[in-house]
Amino acid sequence: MALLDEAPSMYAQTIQLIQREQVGPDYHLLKFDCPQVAAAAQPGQFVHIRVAAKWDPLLRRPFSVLRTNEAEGSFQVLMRTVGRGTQMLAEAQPSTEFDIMGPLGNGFALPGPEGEAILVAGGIGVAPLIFLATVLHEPESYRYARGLFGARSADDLCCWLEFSGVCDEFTAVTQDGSAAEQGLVTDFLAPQLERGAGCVYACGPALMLAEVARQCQGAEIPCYASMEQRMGCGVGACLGCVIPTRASGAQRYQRVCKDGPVFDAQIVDWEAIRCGCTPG
Amino acid sequence: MALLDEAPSMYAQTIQLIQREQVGPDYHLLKFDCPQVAAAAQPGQFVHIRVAAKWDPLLRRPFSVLRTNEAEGSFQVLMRTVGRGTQMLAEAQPSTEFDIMGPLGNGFALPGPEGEAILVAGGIGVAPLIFLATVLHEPESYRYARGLFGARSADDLCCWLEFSGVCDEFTAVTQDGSAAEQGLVTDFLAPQLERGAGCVYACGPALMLAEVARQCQGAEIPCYASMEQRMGCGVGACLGCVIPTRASGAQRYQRVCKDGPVFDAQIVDWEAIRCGCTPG
Amino acid sequence: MAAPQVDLSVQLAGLTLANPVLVASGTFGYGTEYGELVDVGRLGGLCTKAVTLHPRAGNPPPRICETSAGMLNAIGLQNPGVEVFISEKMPALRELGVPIIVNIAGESVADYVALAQRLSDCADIAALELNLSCPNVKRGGMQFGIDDELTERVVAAVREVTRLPLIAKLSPNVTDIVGIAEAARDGGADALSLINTLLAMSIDIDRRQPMLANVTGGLSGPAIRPVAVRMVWEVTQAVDLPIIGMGGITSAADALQFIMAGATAVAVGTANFVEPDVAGRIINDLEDFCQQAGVARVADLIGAAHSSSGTEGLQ
Amino acid sequence: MAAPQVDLSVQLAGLTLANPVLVASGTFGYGTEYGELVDVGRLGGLCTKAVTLHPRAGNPPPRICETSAGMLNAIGLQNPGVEVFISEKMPALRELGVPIIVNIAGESVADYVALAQRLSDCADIAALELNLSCPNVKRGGMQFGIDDELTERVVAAVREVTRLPLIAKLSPNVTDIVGIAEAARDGGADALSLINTLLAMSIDIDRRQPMLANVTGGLSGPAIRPVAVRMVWEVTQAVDLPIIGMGGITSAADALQFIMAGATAVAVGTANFVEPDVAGRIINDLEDFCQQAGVARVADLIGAAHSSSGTEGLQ
Ligand SMILES: Cc1cc2nc3c(=O)[nH]c(=O)nc-3n(C[C@H](O)[C@H](O)[C@H](O)COP(=O)(O)OP(=O)(O)OC[C@H]3O[C@@H](n4cnc5c(N)ncnc54)[C@H](O)[C@@H]3O)c2cc1C
Ligand SMILES: Cc1cc2nc3c(=O)[nH]c(=O)nc-3n(C[C@H](O)[C@H](O)[C@H](O)COP(=O)(O)OP(=O)(O)OC[C@H]3O[C@@H](n4cnc5c(N)ncnc54)[C@H](O)[C@@H]3O)c2cc1C
Ligand SMILES: Cc1cc2nc3c(=O)[nH]c(=O)nc-3n(C[C@H](O)[C@H](O)[C@H](O)COP(=O)(O)O)c2cc1C
Ligand SMILES: Cc1cc2nc3c(=O)[nH]c(=O)nc-3n(C[C@H](O)[C@H](O)[C@H](O)COP(=O)(O)O)c2cc1C
Ligand code: FES
Ligand code: FES
Repeated sequence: MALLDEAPSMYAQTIQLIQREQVGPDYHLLKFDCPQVAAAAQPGQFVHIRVAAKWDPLLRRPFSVLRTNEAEGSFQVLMRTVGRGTQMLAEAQPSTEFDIMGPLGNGFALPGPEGEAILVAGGIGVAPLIFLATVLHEPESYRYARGLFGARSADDLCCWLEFSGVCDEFTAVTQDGSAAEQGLVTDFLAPQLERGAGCVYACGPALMLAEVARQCQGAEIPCYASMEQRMGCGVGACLGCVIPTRASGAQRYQRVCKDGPVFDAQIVDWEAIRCGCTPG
Repeated sequence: MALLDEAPSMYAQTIQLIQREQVGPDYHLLKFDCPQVAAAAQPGQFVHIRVAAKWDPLLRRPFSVLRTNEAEGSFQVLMRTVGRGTQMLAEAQPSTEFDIMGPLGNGFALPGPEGEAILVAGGIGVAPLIFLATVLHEPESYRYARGLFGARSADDLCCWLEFSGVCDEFTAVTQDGSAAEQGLVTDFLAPQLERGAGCVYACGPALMLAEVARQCQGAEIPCYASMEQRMGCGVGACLGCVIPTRASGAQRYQRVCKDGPVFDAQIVDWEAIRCGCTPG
Repeated sequence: MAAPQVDLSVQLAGLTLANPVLVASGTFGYGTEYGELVDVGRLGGLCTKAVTLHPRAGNPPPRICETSAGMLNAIGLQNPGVEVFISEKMPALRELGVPIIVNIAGESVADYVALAQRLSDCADIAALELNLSCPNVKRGGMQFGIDDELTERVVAAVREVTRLPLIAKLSPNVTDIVGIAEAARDGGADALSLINTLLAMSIDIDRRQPMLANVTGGLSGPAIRPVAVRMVWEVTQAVDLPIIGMGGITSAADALQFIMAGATAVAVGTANFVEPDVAGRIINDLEDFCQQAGVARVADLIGAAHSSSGTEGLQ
Repeated sequence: MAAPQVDLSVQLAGLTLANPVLVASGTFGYGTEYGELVDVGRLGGLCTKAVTLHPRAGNPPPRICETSAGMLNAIGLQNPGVEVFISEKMPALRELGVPIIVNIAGESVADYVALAQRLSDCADIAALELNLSCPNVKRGGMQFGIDDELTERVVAAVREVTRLPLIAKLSPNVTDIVGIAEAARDGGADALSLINTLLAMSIDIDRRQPMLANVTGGLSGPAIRPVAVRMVWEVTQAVDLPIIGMGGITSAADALQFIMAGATAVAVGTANFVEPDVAGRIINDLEDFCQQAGVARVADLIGAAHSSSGTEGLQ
């Protein structure tokens, strides 16, 4: 199996949506029946969902795994409605069947035994970090976790209770001050870094990630960022989902679906990303 | 209003499917809530239904009005599942909304007071003839009606009870003999024509219509045929749905949606149609 | 706060259009077929079905078929000829109160010239759209629009005989759309219509024969939109003529893609068959978009996507 | 009654393919990315992502976006270069047990020649597919495929240095696909691949800039199928070379359109992204179709839609 381009186990199958819960004006929790993904998914990995049985909309949509329930054989995603595909999912009735591929991508590298973990979430980027915090909260893989969650407004601080519940410390921030502290989540990162930490994990808008990476580099604390890009295949075949990196000095493009979605922030070419190569 | 290319009243609106009943392996009766069409539709007219709210499948699908219920403000169509659009309609849940345009087309010219009417239906072509027979059955527009209904097999003799119930005489025929008489419906037309009639109305496959037209011409009995063609606009604008005719000698193409779907069989160029210009 | 007034008007080939949304030739008949389903008076303009010098019966059926997010047509320019057009169609068109753009098609340069001459005598025609791009006829049609010398020649010949604004409608079935656009400009066109349909075909696998009696037909609808936007974008960069952009427009968002790519106006075609009042909806939504984006005049958005430059890549 | 055995094999450029269903270049990586999701061994053949002489970083992101029944891509030929391809990708490709068709792209005739020479030394390559049609690179790429002299020149030059079967992959972005196909034949191509993507673009109206960093990209998927079928049909009539048909294939019905239009084999591209095992499903369904239609050999269906002639029209 060494031939398979180090393919980890991934599945393609037709599964049922078993629960749909609206958890904010634009947010839904979707639960799917899928023992394989439930058993295999790691924090940071994603599933690639075909939103229509026919060829329109054409491409699959990627969503991070929010949590798994191995006993029940299910997994959940937290979804923000932004366009056509997410709209269709937001309206899907339980028992509707969907084709999924997953779990895909590399997932977060768990922190070493030393030091605390800082989890920085922006908006819908909270999804994979809730999964990560849940794992860090379990006795066998316990690490002290400090959560930071920023969003535009109270409406977008979605699932903050779930997030804070699995963090040892927790700070929430909104840009408009409609809930919790006012400001950008990155405004609240410096004091956390000053206290020291073993590792920072971040997921959210590209500009937020760039700022997190900058601060972590200054503080010399390792940082892992989960990146987004428009996707075709989801498995590394089409080269459609790349971001610019500079691993070992050389500039190149790496695939979010296969080499990521989690990248060591040090190798991401944040300058190029600031120029606008993230999905719109 | 004379400017409007003699447009009869037609409506475009979003209406609800209020009842869906499977009436054969491939057949469904669909009832829609739509007072306007219920009030305006004449036998032979059709509605043009957008099967998806989005642009896929792209084009609308035409269906004859099977019956109207003015009191209830509803109308029905009898639909045979053949491809993607009809499949979607066959699976639609009551209360689903559809965009429709209608009633469209010219409808059957009612027979003069003299003579009996013969109604020749082939397969799904029974739909507009049930509507016509219903009208001929009403006291104020009563004409003695003899119905002939042919289909491939018993399964396709769909709604034959509804049809026979509104005819004064009735003959059913299947090609495979799985029900009623065996043969082609046109095999049973000659004796009917010999008895004389005021007018023949036919709807069904093109080759059947051509044969009905041939026999009627021989018997010198007026014949009206309801034709099919793939449709774009449904209102006469795109010129996509034509059939070849030879009105007053000159060959030309006329629009099924606007100049038809009902044509005087004498002006249809059956030779050209036999060469294969009907939808597949 | 009352929403600020948005100016939807645009200038095109000497015409002032109340808004940039037209209906495309061949998809709206002669303006009356949709009856009361459409408030035609709201349209920015109406392009008629192609008119030829003599009546044409058109192609045998089947003439259309559906494809993925598109349709094929091979109507073959069925029309009653210019004389009947003037006597029987123009009176009703005139009443609509919107700019009438007459789409003309010929088999020879002489045909186009004769048509232009005849129509120049007819009142209330806002402009002529030269259909150099019909893929569905044996003679003329696309043959003009795929050759730059012929394009220039026919436009120049028509230019000599009419003062009506001339809009050259180009075929997308070419290697170099910019070259053809330049030829139309050099011939004296006042504006360009981009694009006509893509030459295409479909096969009925059960009957093992082409879906259309004409074998090939023109592909239109949402499927072709990205090709059309690209051509508008390319031509805008090279040729300083206003463009009517079309191909697969179904929404204000689609229309804005064309406008931001450089089109001054847009035309809605196939979508009319599915939603007769789609142009009216687009006009409303364009106004809303401008209001929300704080854009005072829709004309300010023409070519807006050209200003930002692409990201620099590696190597 | 046992269903009769259907012979799915086809002959193409001296190769015998177990069935006519390949996967298209650039949509199946180097054969291993889909892992166990696909039984690659069942494919009729596999076309690799384009290989160039030197490594290429490709275009900046965003590189793809969705359109109506289609997608745009501007990957820009990202690949590790021919040496790494041979040392790191070929070993795994070899193990798959299906004909491997290596897609090559150059910026000059010399590049194509050097690539062909280098790959001719490498065992287990079934054929070379000359990508004369990539719309997403500044130099080379489509520039070859839109010019018949260049097409003939590059094919002839490669022909001289290799005994591998040569498949010329043509660009649809041309006025006259038949002329280009004839040039490829005259240069010595053994087969043709039709079609690569249509040059297209999309605009992000909120950001007022192109959706792709490269501005334009190639349109693929169901949207382009009717254009592709038409080109296969036209070329079949004029050029006596086997054709690999592609463009928007998602089902056996789609594949059969290409085969009945004249293609000897077909390739599935974009659909792999949506349904990784789509080729396997198509192979099964092709077999079923033949069984039900009483067709003993799928090869008997090649060009089947050409036999019947179109209906005669009026006038
Ligand atoms: C690795 C990864 C994990 C993700 N996890 C989540 C999650 O847990 N919850 C969640 O709500 N969203 C998540 N997203 C974003 C989500 O995939 C998009 O919001 C979604 O694809 C939008 O689809 P649409 O049809 O509604 O939007 P449209 O704008 O109609 O989509 C058009 C196309 O653009 C792509 N696209 C649009 N926005 C994005 C985006 N932000 N990122 C990538 N592709 C995009 C779509 O996939 C589609 O191909 C994730 C994205 C990635 C790459
Ligand atoms: C005036 C008229 C009245 C009709 N009345 C009825 C009716 O009462 N009940 C009924 O079941 N069917 C009726 N039909 C046929 C019905 O319109 C088609 O069966 C239906 O459009 C098939 O759609 P589809 O998506 O399932 O098939 P697909 O094959 O997927 O359709 C593809 C395209 O071909 C067109 N098409 C396919 N078959 C036909 C056909 N036979 N006639 C016209 N267009 C076709 C479709 O509209 C669509 O544009 C009528 C057709 C016409 C023209
Ligand atoms: C049924 C039909 C008939 C058409 N007839 C003409 C015509 O007569 N003259 C012309 O210039 N274009 C004609 N066109 C092309 C359209 O005007 C338009 O350029 C093309 O369809 C692309 O726009 P769309 O995708 O919005 O339909 C026709 C298109 C269709 C679908
Ligand atoms: C993401 C992507 C990458 C592609 N890369 C190549 C390539 O490297 N070489 C090539 O010849 N064609 C390439 N193509 C074109 C496909 O091989 C195929 O010709 C085209 O996509 C049409 O088929 P489809 O509609 O089934 O995708 C690529 C297509 C896509 C979508
Ligand atoms: S989505 Fe295809 S390589 Fe990542
Ligand atoms: S469907 Fe458009 S003219 Fe009949």
